[in-house]
Amino acid sequence: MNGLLATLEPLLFIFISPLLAGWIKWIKCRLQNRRPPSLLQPYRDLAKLFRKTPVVASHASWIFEATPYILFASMLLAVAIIPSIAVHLPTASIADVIALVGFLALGRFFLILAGLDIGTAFGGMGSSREATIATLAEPAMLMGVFTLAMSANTTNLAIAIDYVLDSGLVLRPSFVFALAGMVMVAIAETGRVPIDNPATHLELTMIHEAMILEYSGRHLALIEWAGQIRLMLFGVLIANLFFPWGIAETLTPDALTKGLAAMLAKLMELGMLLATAEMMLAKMRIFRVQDYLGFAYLLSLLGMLSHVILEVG
Amino acid sequence: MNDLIHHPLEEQAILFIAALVIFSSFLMLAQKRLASLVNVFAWQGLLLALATALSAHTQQSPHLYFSAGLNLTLKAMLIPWMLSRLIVKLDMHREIEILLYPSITLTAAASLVLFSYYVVLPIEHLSTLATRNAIAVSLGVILLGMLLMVTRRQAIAHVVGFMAIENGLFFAAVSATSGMPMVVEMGIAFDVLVAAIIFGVFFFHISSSIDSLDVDRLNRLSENES
Amino acid sequence: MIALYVLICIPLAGMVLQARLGDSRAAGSWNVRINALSFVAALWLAIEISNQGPTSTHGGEFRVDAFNVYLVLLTAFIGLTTSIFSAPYMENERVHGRVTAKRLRLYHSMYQGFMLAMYLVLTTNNMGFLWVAMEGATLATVLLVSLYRTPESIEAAWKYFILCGVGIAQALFGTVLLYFAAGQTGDPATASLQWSVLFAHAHALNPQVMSLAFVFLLVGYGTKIGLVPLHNWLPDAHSEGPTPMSAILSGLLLNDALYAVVRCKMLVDGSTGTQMAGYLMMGFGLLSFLVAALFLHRQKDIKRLYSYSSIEHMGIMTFAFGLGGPLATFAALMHMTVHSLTKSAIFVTVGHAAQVAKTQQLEHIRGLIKTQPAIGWGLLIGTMAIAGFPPFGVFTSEFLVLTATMQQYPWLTPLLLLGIVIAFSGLFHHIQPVVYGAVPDGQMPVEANLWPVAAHLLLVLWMGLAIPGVLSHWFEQATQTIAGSLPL
Amino acid sequence: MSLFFSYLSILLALTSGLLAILGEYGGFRLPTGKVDLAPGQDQNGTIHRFLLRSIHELSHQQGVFALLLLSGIGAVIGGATALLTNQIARDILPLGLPWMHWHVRLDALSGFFLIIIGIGIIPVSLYGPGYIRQYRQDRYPLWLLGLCTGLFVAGMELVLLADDAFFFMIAWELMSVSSYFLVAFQHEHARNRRAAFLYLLMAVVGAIAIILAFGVLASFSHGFDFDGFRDNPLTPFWATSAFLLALVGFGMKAGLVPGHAWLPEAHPVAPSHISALMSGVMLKIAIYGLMRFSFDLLGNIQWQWGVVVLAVGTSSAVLGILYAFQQNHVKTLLAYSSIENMGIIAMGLGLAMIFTGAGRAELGVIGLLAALYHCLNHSIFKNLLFLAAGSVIHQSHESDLDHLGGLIHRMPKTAFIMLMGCVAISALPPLNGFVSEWLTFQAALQATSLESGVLRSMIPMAAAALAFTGALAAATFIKLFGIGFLGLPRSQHAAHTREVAHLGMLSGPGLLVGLCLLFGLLPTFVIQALEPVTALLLGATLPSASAQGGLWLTPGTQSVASYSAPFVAIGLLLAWWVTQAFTKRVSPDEPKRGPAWDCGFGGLNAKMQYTSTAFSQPVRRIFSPVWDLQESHEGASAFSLTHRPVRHHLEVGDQSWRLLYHPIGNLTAEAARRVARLQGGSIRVYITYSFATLLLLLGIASL
Repeated sequence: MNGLLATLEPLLFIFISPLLAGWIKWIKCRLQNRRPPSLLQPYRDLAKLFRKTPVVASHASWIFEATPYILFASMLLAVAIIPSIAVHLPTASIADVIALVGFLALGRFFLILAGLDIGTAFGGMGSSREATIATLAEPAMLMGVFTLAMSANTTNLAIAIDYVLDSGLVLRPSFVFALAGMVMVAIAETGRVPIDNPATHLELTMIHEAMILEYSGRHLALIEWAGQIRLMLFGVLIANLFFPWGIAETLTPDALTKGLAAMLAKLMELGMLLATAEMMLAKMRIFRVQDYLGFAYLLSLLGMLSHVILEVG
Repeated sequence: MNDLIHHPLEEQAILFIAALVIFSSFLMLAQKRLASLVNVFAWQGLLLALATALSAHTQQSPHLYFSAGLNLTLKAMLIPWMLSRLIVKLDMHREIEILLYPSITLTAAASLVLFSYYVVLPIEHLSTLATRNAIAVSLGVILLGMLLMVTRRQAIAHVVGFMAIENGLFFAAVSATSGMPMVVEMGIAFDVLVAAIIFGVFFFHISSSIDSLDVDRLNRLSENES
Repeated sequence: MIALYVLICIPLAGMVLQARLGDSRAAGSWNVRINALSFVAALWLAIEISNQGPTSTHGGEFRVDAFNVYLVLLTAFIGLTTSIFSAPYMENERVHGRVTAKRLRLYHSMYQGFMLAMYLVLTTNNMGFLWVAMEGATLATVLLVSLYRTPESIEAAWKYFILCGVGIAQALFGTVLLYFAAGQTGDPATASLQWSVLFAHAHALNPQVMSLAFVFLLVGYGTKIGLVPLHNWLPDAHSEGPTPMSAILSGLLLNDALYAVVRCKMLVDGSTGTQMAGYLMMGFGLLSFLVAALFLHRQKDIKRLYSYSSIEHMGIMTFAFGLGGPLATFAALMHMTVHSLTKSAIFVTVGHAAQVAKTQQLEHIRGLIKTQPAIGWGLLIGTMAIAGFPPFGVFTSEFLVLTATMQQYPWLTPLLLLGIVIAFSGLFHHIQPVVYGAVPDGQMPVEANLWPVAAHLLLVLWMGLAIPGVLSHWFEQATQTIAGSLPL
Repeated sequence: MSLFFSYLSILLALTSGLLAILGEYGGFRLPTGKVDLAPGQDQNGTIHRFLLRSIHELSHQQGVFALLLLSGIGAVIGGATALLTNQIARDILPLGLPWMHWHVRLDALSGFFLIIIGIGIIPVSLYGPGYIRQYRQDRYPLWLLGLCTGLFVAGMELVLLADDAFFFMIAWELMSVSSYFLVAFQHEHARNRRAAFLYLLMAVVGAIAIILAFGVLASFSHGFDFDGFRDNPLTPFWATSAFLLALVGFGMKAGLVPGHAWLPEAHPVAPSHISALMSGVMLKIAIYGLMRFSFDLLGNIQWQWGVVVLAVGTSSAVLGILYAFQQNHVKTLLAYSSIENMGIIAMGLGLAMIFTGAGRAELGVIGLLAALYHCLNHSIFKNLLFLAAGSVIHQSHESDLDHLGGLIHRMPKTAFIMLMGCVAISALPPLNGFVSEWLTFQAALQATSLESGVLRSMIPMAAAALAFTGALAAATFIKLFGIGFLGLPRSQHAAHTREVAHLGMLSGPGLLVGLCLLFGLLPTFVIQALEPVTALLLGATLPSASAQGGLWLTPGTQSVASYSAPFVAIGLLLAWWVTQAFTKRVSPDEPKRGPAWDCGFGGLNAKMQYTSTAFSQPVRRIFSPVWDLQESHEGASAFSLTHRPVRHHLEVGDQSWRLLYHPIGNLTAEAARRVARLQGGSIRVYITYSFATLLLLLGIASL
C-alpha cells in the first residue's frame, strides 16, 4: 500500500507539473489583458516535442544525449523524496533536504556540461551564467533550509513538517526571513523573472535557454518538463515547509484527497503570486544577480541569527 | 707597605723599567717615521731583556736568564734588524705617515692603561712577587700594541704592533709568574721567529701585488659592495 | 702509548720528506700514504684508549681521554680522505700551471706540518704547549692560503695571519694568567700548566683570575673558531686557499680551537662555579650563528658560501657547549664530528665543481648534475646534510641542541629556529641553480675521485640512523667529564 | 601481524627504490667522476648502448613498480588488520640515539591512514610504467624517480608508525626531502626549480614549527616518546601554544591557507603519478599529524582550538576553490582544489574539536568521521583526477585548458574516468564525495545543541560557506571537463590526441572509479569500520551509526537525518529506466545527426567556443578582490570597422604572495644587506672589532 502510494505520488506530481506552468502563464496573460492559451497548452507543447524526431549535432558526445534523461531522472528522484500530499511516505526517509539539493545539483551538472558539449558560443555563455547563478543560489537556499533544520533539529523534510504541524501556527521571525529568502532563491533557481526570462530568446538576456538551444525533439521535451517539475517542486517545498497545514498526516483516502486539494490550492496561490511578481518586475542585468542572491542569503542568515538570538536564547 | 721605599734596589729598578716600557709603547704610538718606530721597538725589547735579567736575579730563577737572552736576541736585535733592512729595501725609510688625531690617540692610550690597571687590580694582590704591579703595565703594553695596529696603515707598523703585543705577553709572563715553563718559552720563541720570517715573506708579496704596504688598500675581499 | 709517539712522528717525518720531494709526481700519493699511516696509528691509539681508558704519558705532558681520542681519530680520517682528494686536485692545478714545483713542495710539507700541529693540539696536556701548537697550525697554513699568489690570496693570507696572530696573542695572555692562578694556590703541586693537574685543583684556583683568563682565552681561540665578530679572516682564508686546505681548515682547525676553548671552560667552571663562561659562549655562539646565517644570503663565491656555513655551525656548537647540560654537550660533541665530516666532503665537491666550471663565482657554475652527476649529487646531498635534513647526523645533533635549549632556555629556541630557516634558505637559494638546470657551454667534466665524499656522507648517514657503539661510548664518557653527568 | 605487513610494505617500497638504482648502475658501482664519453663519437656504439640500456630499463622499471604495487597491497592489509582488529601493536627499532631508540606503534588511526596510503600507491604503481616511458625517451634519470618514490612512500608509512618525536621528525623530513627531489625531477625548467625550492623551504619552516610543538610537549614530559606526552597533561596556556605551533606546521604541509603557497607550485610540476601521490596521500599524512597531535597527544581539547581550525578550514575551502576556478592549467586547478578539500577536512576536524571541547564528544564523533571519510574520499578521487590529467598531458602534450577540447571523442575511456572523478569531487550523489560532505553538513547542524549562541550562529555560516564551496567546486569541474573534453579541439595537439595505449594507465584510475562508487554506495560500512578510530581519539562512537542494517546512514537518530545511498542509487537507476522506457514508447525513432544549429549562424568553429577564461569570467568579476588580477587588452577598440586581431591577457595571481610572502623575503634580504657591512674589507676595522670585543668582555668580567 505504502509502496504503491510512494510510486503514485511522484507520478501524479510530475503529471500535474505542466499544469502549474500553464496556470502561471494563464494568470499572467489575464493580468496583461491578453487572451490566455488553454491551461493544457504545456501538455500540447510537450506532446508535440515528443513526437518530433530529435536532431543532434554531428560532433555531439554521448553526454549530450544522456543529459535529458539524467536531468529528468534526478528530478524524479527529488520529487520522490519531498512530501507533497502526505507527510510520511517510505521514500521520504531515503534522503534528506541536503540530498535533495544534491539531486538538483546533479541534474544541473550534466545540463551545464551539455551546454558546453556542442561548442557554440551560446551554449558556453548559458553554461557559464548558469554555473555562476547556481554557485550563488545554493548557499542561500541551504542557509534558509538550515534555519528550519535547526529549529526542527532535523534535515528530514517529513520530520521538519511534522515539527511545524505539531507546534501549530507560531509567529517565528526566523521562518519569515527564511521564507523570503527561499522564495527569492526559488525564483532564481527556476529561472524566472527577474533573474531569467523563460519566454525570451534574446542572446544577451537568456541564461537557461541558451544552454539548451541545441536540443530538439524529445530531448527538449524532457528538459522543458524537468524545468516545470523543478518549478512545482520548489513551490511544493515552500508551501509544505512553511504552511504544511492540510497535508495528509495519515494515509487514509480522505486525508490524502484533502492533502491533494490543499496542495493544489497552495500551488495556485503561489502561482498567482509569482505571476503578479513577474508582472511587476523587469529582468535584471546578469551582474545584478549577485546583489539579488546576496540579499536572499542575507535574509536566510537573518533568519538563522534571529532563530539563535530570539527563539532559543 | 706597598711603598717603593721598602723594596730592594733591584725591584725598584724593575718597576722603573716597567715604567719605561709603557713609556716606549706611548712613544711608538707617537712615531711618524717607520724607521724610528722600529728603533723604539728595539729599545723596548732591550728594556724587557733587562727587566727579565733583573727579576731572574731577584727571584733566583736561573732559567729567566735564558729567556732574557732569548728576548734580547730576538726582539731587541734580530727582528728590528730584519725590519729595518726591509724598510731600506722597500725604501720607505724616509716615508712619513700622517697620524690621524695623535692627541686623541694618546689620550685613548692613557685611558687604556688606566683600564688595564682597573682590570688587573683585583688580582694583583694575589701575587707574592714584588714585580706584581708590572702586570697592569704588561696588559697596557698589549692593549697599546693593538691600538697601534688599529691606528696605523703601514703593514710594517702592524708587525711592530704585533711584536709589541708579544713583548707585553713576555713581560706579563716574567712579572706575574716568573716565566713560563721552559718548553713553552722555547715554543713561543720559535713561533715568534717563524712569524717574523713569514712577515718578511709577506712584505714582498704585498708590495708586489699592491705596490705599497698600505693595508687599507687590501680591501678586495669585501661583502659590502653592491 | 707508543701509538701516540708514532702518531706524532709520522707527520713530522712526512713534513721533512715532502719538503724534499713534494714536487714529484708521486708526492700526492705519498701524501696519501703518510696520512694512511697516521690514520692507522690513530686507530691503534683509539683501540688502546678504548681498552685502558684515559691515559697520560711523558710526565703528563700528553694526555688522551675520550674527549680528544675521537677528535684525533676524526682528524686522522679527514686528513686521509682530504689527501686522497688532494692528489688529483693538486695534479690538476699543476697541469694548469697554477702552482710551481716550489709551492708544491711547500704545500705538501705544510700539509703534514698542519696535521702534526693538529695532533699536538689534541693530545698535549699542557695548556701552554697547546697554545704553541695552535700558533704552529696558523703558521703552517698561512703560506698555503697565499699559495696561488693572486692579490686576493695574499690579502686573505695577510688578514688571516694578522687577525689570528693578534687573537692568539690574547690566548697566550690568558694562558699566562692561568699559570699565574696556578701559581697562587699555595701548594706547589698545582704550579704547572698541565690541564689534568689544573682540572684536579680547579676549585682552588682564584675565580677572578680565572674569569679574566677565560676572557682572553675565549677571544684568542674564539678568533680561530671564527666567532662573530672575530670571524672576518675566516671566509677570506677559506675561499682563497687551495680547496683541500679549506677542507681541513673547516673540518679540523675550527674543531680543535673549539676543543681548546672547551678545555678552558672546564677549568674556569671548576674554579668560578658560576655560569659566566657558559653565558659568554652562548652569546658568542648565538651571535655567530645568526649573523653567519644572514651572510649566506649575499655570497657570490661558492667557497665563501660554505665557509660562512662553517661559522654558522661553529656557532651552534659553541652555543651548545655554553648551554653545558649533558644533552647539549653530547649534541655538541656529535655535531663537531658530523659537521667536520660533512663540511670537508662538501669542500671536496666544491673544489671539483670550481674546476669543472673554471671559476668559483656562483652565478657561473650551473647544471652540475648534467655535467658531472657524481659531483652534482655529492654537492646537493652534502648541502642537504649540512642544512640539517634527516636522516643525516647533523639533524640529530641539531635536534638535540634544540630540545636541550627548549628545556633550559625556551625563549632562545625561536632564535635558533629562525637562524636555521634563514641559513637553509640562503644555502639552497644559491646551490639549487648550481646543481640543477641546463649545462652552460664550456663546462667539461674533470678527473675526480669522489670516494672521500661518499665515505664521509655515508658515515654521517650512519650516525644519523644509529651512532656506532664505541663512538657513542666515547661521546658519553666525554659528556661525563665535561658536563658531569650522562644525557638522560 | 598488522605490524608485520606494514614493515613488509615499507621494506618493499625501499627495495623498489634500491632496485631502481641497481637497474641504473648494474651492480654496486659508485659513480666515480668518469662520465661516459659524450654522444657523437662512435655513433653506433652509443646508439647500441642506448638501446640495450632502454630495454634493460624497461624490464627493471616494471620490477620497480611491481614492488611498489606489492608494497601498496601490504599497506592495505596491514592497515586493515590494525583498523579492524583494533589492537595496538608496539615495537622498538634499535636505531637512533643510544638512549633514544625509535618507538613504533600501529593503532587504528595509523591503520586507517595506512590504508589510504595503500589505496594511493596501488593505482599509481599500475599507472607508472606506462607514464614514465616519455622520461625514458628523454633520457631522464629514472633511477632517481624510482629511488625517491620508494623513499617517499616509505617515509609516509614511517610517519604513521612513529611513536616518538625524534623518529617522527626523521620520517617526516624523509617524506619532504624525497618528494622535493621528485618535484625537482624535471629541473631544466626554471619554474620547477623555483617550485621545488619554495616547497622545500616551506617544508622546513613547517617542520621547525612541529619540532617546536614537540619541544613544548617534551619539556613537560621527560623524553620524546609519545606515551610520555600522553601521560603528562599540559597547562592550558602551553597546550594552546603547542597546538597552535602544530597547526602551523601541519597546516603548512596540508596546504591550509595561508600556508598553501607551495602547493599550487609544486604539485603541477611533479610527474603526474607523483602529484597524485602528493596531493592524494601526502596531504592526508599532514592531517594525520594534526589529528595525532591534538586529539591523541595533547588530549583535553579546548573548543577555541576548534574555532581556529574551523575558521582556517573555511577560508581554505572558499579561497582554494575560488582560485581553482580561475586556473587554466589542468594540474594547477587540481592543486588548488586540493587546498579546498583540505579545508573541508579541516572544517570537519574543527567541528569535532568544538563539540569535544564543549563536552559533547558524541557529537564531535560526527565531525571527526566526516573529516576521516573525506580524507579517504579525497585521496581516491584526487588521485584519480591527477592520473587522468596525467594521461591527457601525456597524450596531448597540452596542459592548458584553452588548448584542449573535444577529447571525449579522442580518448573516450580516459574521458569517462575523468568524468566520474569530476562528479565525485563535486559532491554529487550517489558518489563518495557527497557522503563526506553530507556528514560535514550534519556535523555543522548539530550546533543547535551547543550552549554558546555565538557558536550556534557561527557554525551554520561555516556550513553555508561549505555549500558555496560545493557549488563552486561543481562549477570548477564542469569547467575542467566541459572545456577540456567537450566541444571542439582548440589546438592541433588536441585534435590529434589518441587514447592511452598502456593498459595500466586505464586500469589504475579505473580501479579508483570503482572505489568512488563503492565508498559512495556503502558508506555505513566505512563508518562502522571507523568506530575504533573515534573511540581511540574521542572515547566515543556514533550512537546509531546505521539504523536498519547497513542501508541507512544516520548520524544521531533516524529522526535527525538519514541518507540511504543504496536506495538513492537504485532510485536513480529506476527513474532513469522509467524515463528511458517512457520516451522509447512515445517517440521510438532514432535521433538524426546533423550540423549544429547554433541559432542558424552556421560555420561553427573552435574559435567561437567559450574558453576556460571566459567560462570563469562572471565569478571572477563578482569576487574580483580575491585575486591579484592583471588584465590587459591589446588592439581592442570598440566599433572599429576594420577587422583587427584583439589580444586579451590575464594573470590570476595569488594574493598571499603580495600580502605575506614577498614582505618576508624582502625583510630577510634587507637584514642580510645590513649585516654584510660587518665584512667591510679593511683589516684595521677587523682589528678594532676584536679590540672592542676584548675590552667589552674585560669590562664585563671585572665587574
